[in-house]
Amino acid sequence: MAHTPPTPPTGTETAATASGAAASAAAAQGAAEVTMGAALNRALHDAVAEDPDVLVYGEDVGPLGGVFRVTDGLTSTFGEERCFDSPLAESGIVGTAIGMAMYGLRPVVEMQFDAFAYPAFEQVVSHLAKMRNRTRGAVPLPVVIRVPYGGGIGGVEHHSDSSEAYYTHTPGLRVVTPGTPADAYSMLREAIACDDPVVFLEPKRRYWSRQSVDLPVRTEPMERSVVRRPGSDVTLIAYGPMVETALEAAEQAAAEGRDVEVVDLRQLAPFDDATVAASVRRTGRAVVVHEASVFGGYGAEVAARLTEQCFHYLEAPVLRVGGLDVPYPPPKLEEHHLPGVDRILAAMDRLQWESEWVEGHG
Amino acid sequence: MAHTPPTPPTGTETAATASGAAASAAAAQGAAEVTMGAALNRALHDAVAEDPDVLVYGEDVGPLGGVFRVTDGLTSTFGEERCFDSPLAESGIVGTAIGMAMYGLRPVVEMQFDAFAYPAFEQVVSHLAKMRNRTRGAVPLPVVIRVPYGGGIGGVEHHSDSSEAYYTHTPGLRVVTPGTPADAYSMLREAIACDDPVVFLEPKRRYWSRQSVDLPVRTEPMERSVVRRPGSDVTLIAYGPMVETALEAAEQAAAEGRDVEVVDLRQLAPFDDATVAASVRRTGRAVVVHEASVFGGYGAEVAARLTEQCFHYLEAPVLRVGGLDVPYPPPKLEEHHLPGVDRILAAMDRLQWESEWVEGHG
Amino acid sequence: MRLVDRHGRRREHPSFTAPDHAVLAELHRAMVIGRRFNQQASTLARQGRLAVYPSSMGQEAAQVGGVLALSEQDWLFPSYRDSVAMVTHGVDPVKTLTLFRGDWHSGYNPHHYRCAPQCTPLATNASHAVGLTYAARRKGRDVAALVLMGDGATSEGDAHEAYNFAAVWNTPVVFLVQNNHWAISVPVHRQSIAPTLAHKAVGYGMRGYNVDGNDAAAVHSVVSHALAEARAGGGPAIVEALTYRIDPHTNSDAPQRYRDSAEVEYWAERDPLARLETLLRNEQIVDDGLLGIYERDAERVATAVRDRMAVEDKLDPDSLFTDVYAAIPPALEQQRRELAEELRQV
Amino acid sequence: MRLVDRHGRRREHPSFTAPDHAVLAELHRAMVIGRRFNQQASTLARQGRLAVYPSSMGQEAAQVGGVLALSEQDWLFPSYRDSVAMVTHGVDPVKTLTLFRGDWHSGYNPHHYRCAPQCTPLATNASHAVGLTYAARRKGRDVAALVLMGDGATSEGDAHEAYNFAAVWNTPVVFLVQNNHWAISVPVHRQSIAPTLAHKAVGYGMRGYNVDGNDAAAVHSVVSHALAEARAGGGPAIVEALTYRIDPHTNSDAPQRYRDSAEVEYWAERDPLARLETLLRNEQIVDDGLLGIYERDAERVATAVRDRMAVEDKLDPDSLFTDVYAAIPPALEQQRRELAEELRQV
Ligand SMILES: Cc1ncc(C[n+]2csc(CCOP(=O)(O)OP(=O)(O)O)c2C)c(N)n1
Ligand SMILES: Cc1ncc(C[n+]2csc(CCOP(=O)(O)OP(=O)(O)O)c2C)c(N)n1
Ligand SMILES: [Mg+2]
Ligand SMILES: [Mg+2]
Repeated sequence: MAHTPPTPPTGTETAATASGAAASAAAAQGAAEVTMGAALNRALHDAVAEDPDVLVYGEDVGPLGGVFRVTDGLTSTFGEERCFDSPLAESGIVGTAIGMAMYGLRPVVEMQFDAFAYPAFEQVVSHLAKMRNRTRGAVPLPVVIRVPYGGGIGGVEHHSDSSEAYYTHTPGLRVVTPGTPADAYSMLREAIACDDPVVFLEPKRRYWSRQSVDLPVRTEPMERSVVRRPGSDVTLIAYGPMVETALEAAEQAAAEGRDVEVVDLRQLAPFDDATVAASVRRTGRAVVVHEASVFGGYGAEVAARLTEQCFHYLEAPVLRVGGLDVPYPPPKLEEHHLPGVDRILAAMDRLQWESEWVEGHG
Repeated sequence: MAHTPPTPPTGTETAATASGAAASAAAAQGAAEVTMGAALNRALHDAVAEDPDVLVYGEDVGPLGGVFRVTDGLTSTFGEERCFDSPLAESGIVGTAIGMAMYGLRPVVEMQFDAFAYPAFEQVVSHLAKMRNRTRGAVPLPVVIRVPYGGGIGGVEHHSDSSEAYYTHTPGLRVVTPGTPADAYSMLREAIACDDPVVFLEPKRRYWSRQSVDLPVRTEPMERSVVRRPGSDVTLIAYGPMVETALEAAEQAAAEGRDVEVVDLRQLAPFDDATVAASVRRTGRAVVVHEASVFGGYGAEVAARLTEQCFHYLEAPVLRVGGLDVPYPPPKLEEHHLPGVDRILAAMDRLQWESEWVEGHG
Repeated sequence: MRLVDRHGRRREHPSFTAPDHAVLAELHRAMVIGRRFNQQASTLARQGRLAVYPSSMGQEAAQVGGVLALSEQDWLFPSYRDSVAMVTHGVDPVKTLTLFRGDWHSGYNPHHYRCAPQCTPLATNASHAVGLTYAARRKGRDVAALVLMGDGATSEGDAHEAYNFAAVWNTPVVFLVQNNHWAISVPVHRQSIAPTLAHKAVGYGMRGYNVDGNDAAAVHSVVSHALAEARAGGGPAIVEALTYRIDPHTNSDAPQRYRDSAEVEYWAERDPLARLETLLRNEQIVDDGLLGIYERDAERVATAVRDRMAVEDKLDPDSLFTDVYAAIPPALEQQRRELAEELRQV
Repeated sequence: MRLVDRHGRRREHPSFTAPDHAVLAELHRAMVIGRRFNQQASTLARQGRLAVYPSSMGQEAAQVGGVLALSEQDWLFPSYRDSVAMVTHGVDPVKTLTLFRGDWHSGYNPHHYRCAPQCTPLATNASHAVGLTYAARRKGRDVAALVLMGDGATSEGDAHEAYNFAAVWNTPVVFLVQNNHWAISVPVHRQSIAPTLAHKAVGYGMRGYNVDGNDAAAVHSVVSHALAEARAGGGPAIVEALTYRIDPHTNSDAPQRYRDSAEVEYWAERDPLARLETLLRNEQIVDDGLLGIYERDAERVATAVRDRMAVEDKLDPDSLFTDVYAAIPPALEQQRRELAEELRQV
């Protein structure tokens, strides 16, 4: 019953190391096993090294290296000037990043946990997302806001929110989230190089997920969704922390004779319709999965637009699997909230494979 | 081209009177024409008069009576104790309201305009929505946050946001919005009496809409959606400012021989599935309309859940009509952003009335 | 702190001296233009040519005094109330009004004028100024910034965070708080019970100054001093300029609901233009001729604004789509096509 | 402000006197229990019986001194770091740990203990205290509140807004800032360059006090004074208690990355328990016998916590649904049924 997270849960922070300075070194010697945390760390190192305008700041990102160690080694390698701790105030952090970007820097700021980005909500929605448009393109804001997000690490209240729906509904922001270490590296580099503001959601429970990959690596452009696993019976749409879960579910379904295609959305907004719609037109069935509460969640947008675009290809409604419509539970109950393989398989089972029940249609 | 709002637009505030102390008097003499602003004003008067624990505060709600005059006359009638101006800080306003509610008061606070509620986002999401659950019911928070929302009044930037999607995705909050003066009165009374925190979205462009109604009035319970206009061909789902627009569209469609049912959602979260699903099962077609940007908007939830619940009754995908996926435009361009009758009619036309094009299905 | 009293007489101060004659004349000229601009814009609002106008009538000294203290390379971070400051700073007066006209959210290229977009969400641009000056220093440029904010705005959490970041990072920012006694209908004594708003500086380890905001010479002198200190590494500062909003909050406000006309009269007697004019005349720094020229300059600005505002700009709905992102994403491109289609059908 | 120096000697102060013997003894007893509780909880965290524990080792005087100054009817608004304060305030020690155990977000009925839920989002409960005391006054009850916050938390906009609301509304709240020198890995000199955090009070027209936070007598004396003033209508206050977090931020922190062990040693020599014990012994307020009883009381608390924590509470997943709203809405009721079904199938 008691949930065992990959590392000690972080009540009021400072979790175990997700990266470690060793990552860069290891990666240098050919395809090594790299964790997502290490890949992100390497991306920051490389971005700071390559572009003098890139700087990293926030709460505890300096000597500590971040509570997940994603910024590990930046201060010691590049100095205080390039990576440092700011006063503890998220609105101030985003506000100053906006000002820096107005003058040509490319700040990468960290919100320590998802719920602690909320104090900056006004800056994000009313300025960060709107400045370029407000000034007819004269003031782009190349700011990256890194947000470790989602649950599954046994964190106490406020440490496990999935806040993507708040950001994806805000025009002017790019919202991206990697599902693999390679994407973590590549997408973070791209986000930092991007002239739009990017909310970079890091699936914190996957900081310790490993992949064999040579860094630096460039994967598909972040605005493209990718098919992570081809399949013909049903399209399973996931992103961030759920990519791994979706792939597991697909494996298990395969064992039961169902051929599941898994699409990893990667950039949640703006949306890449082409990839996922093509998949659904092929399979005729779709399930979208995320950790966030289902009601008003990002999955609603995916389901609604796929239905608009693929209605006559659909054998069944696009189903959503997600968190319950309750506040994020305490550690010992989070397993009941988070969608797992079983819930995904159950949803796929509900996709009206026997189409005897078709009353009222046509 | 230049948009003429019902009153002088409020750049940086203080719009013309939406209510007026006269409202209460007028209503007392039998079914009078009442504006939505006056109905809200009367609801506040009656609530304050009836329950000594109710109090109203915020920015400019005192002697000025609010920039839309919705709190007009409260301070002069009931004294400073019951309606007063606080320091200018939205997070502090919501935070203190939480504290008051913890000790048995029923505060009704005003966020002057939608975008100016964002500074309070953390208090709303991380405390207001969660306190009852956090304390296993020991600390309910009967707080009402009144938010004049939406556009169409020629307001400059930050004065016309539709922020419902941010709140409806947050479990623990009730989110309601009236579409008529009678509902405005009744739902505000209900919201104030409710033991759950309520985000009460007031469609500011409808403050001046009139209805002949005797106040006080009790309409259907706020958690019920209502059919505002029966029809058999298609269900048009609207709320808040779009109810009037939807009814207009239905009238116009009727002239063209299409029988449109209009459902007014009223309480956006938690959702009343029964009413709207029953309507869609009857009509087989649905369009949901709101002012907010379509992407990740509340309409996505409505479309997704209706599709889940009524898939085999649907002749066409549930379509969404809403604002563009851009930051809210300046006054002179807002007409292009806001969904109007034409855009609704066009969407209804796309609902595959000739069902010759049905390839790939069944 | 006051250098010129309301009768136009000089006052001695132990640490501040009034600007020289040329600057005094320039302050007056800018106020004359600013006053005229306020009147013209209010008229345009009454005529419905502006959607809204928040006049700074009565606050011209605070705005002009602050802005003229800036150096060539410095940035201004104005709020909605600060058109006069912007015009003084060199922003095209018509572009200052773009926001209020409802044509676009901001009418100018901020880099061109070293002037951030006018800020509506209170206190939120203060941290932008901190970030911008931080970035400039990193790039080796000597750039300071002047943030304009109201008394009401100081209650917001964002003000606090910006003050603190500026102090801790030692960025050259001066926060000029125009305490005009009202935040719409809320009097300043409901915002704060501190002795002055300048006292807030203490909590950040900053310097705080309280100055007669209707004394352009004093404002100029204090802000110049604060800017000089700040750029020398002495840290940011809060300057509270005590002034008064003579006009309604905006043209659609109803001030009779919340304040006495006697209060307005009291402050009208302390008019910033009158007192500086008296001093300038008494000391023969300006004469009728020069004052006439100022008036004509002001009239020219007003006329140009009026004329240019008489022409409705053709606004292209397509501009809704072009600058949301660096490149228009495919889904938005589709909405763009759909709107173009809609418009063709009309 | 200090009344007992680190060697346990009394210090005179012009305006504050040390609490009487009974209170001094009680302060010590509470610290002994608090210290033991900190140790026990840290052990439980190491054993994996708690998901996390933020220890306040070294800060016992600040917490105990503050809480024991409260009257019967007053409320406490603690943060995650304030278990010792809560236990001293009377909250069941095991319920104090519910949050950290991961069983539920809060383990107790706030009304029962006049103690708000432990607050994690920094500085956000400060305004709750302002609202609560405001409401109590309206209801004719003499209720004051003590808000506990850290040095880091003072940088948040929410701290500013709460301070200001309290001052303007004149609500009886004392904001006790435990300046333990660190906000996780960030030293206080990166949070603020003000001479002290108590200086922040000036900007709100409040009283500010700086006190040796490792001197329980001084903390008690200052907080008592501030509470008395506040309830008499003299306004709220900020009390900064200078102390030090001896343990890591939480059990999963790595303090060697950001601070010197020499610093920890420096502060260990200023231990709050040792100094009060010396004074109590020297002045024969307590003897070995009484100290032994304190130790046994502390041990009894620790044992009870250990024993009760050894039993895994049976948590009912159904509780996820029951208190989200006053009544379970139909759509949520359906999710509830679905989860029950899922669990039946397992
Ligand atoms: C965050 C935020 N909350 C509320 C408002 C609405 N509002 C606009 S102006 C104003 C009063 C501002 O007063 P002050 O800061 O003194 O500036 P002044 O208007 O007097 O120049 C208010 C409440 C806003 N613009 N932003
Ligand atoms: C709004 C918010 N931002 C960030 C955090 C993450 N966080 C938790 S504790 C902490 C440091 C707090 O330091 P301080 O206020 O000094 O309290 P202490 O932990 O020293 O008792 C941080 C950054 C948080 N809990 N809330
Ligand atoms: Mg003002
Ligand atoms: Mg601390």
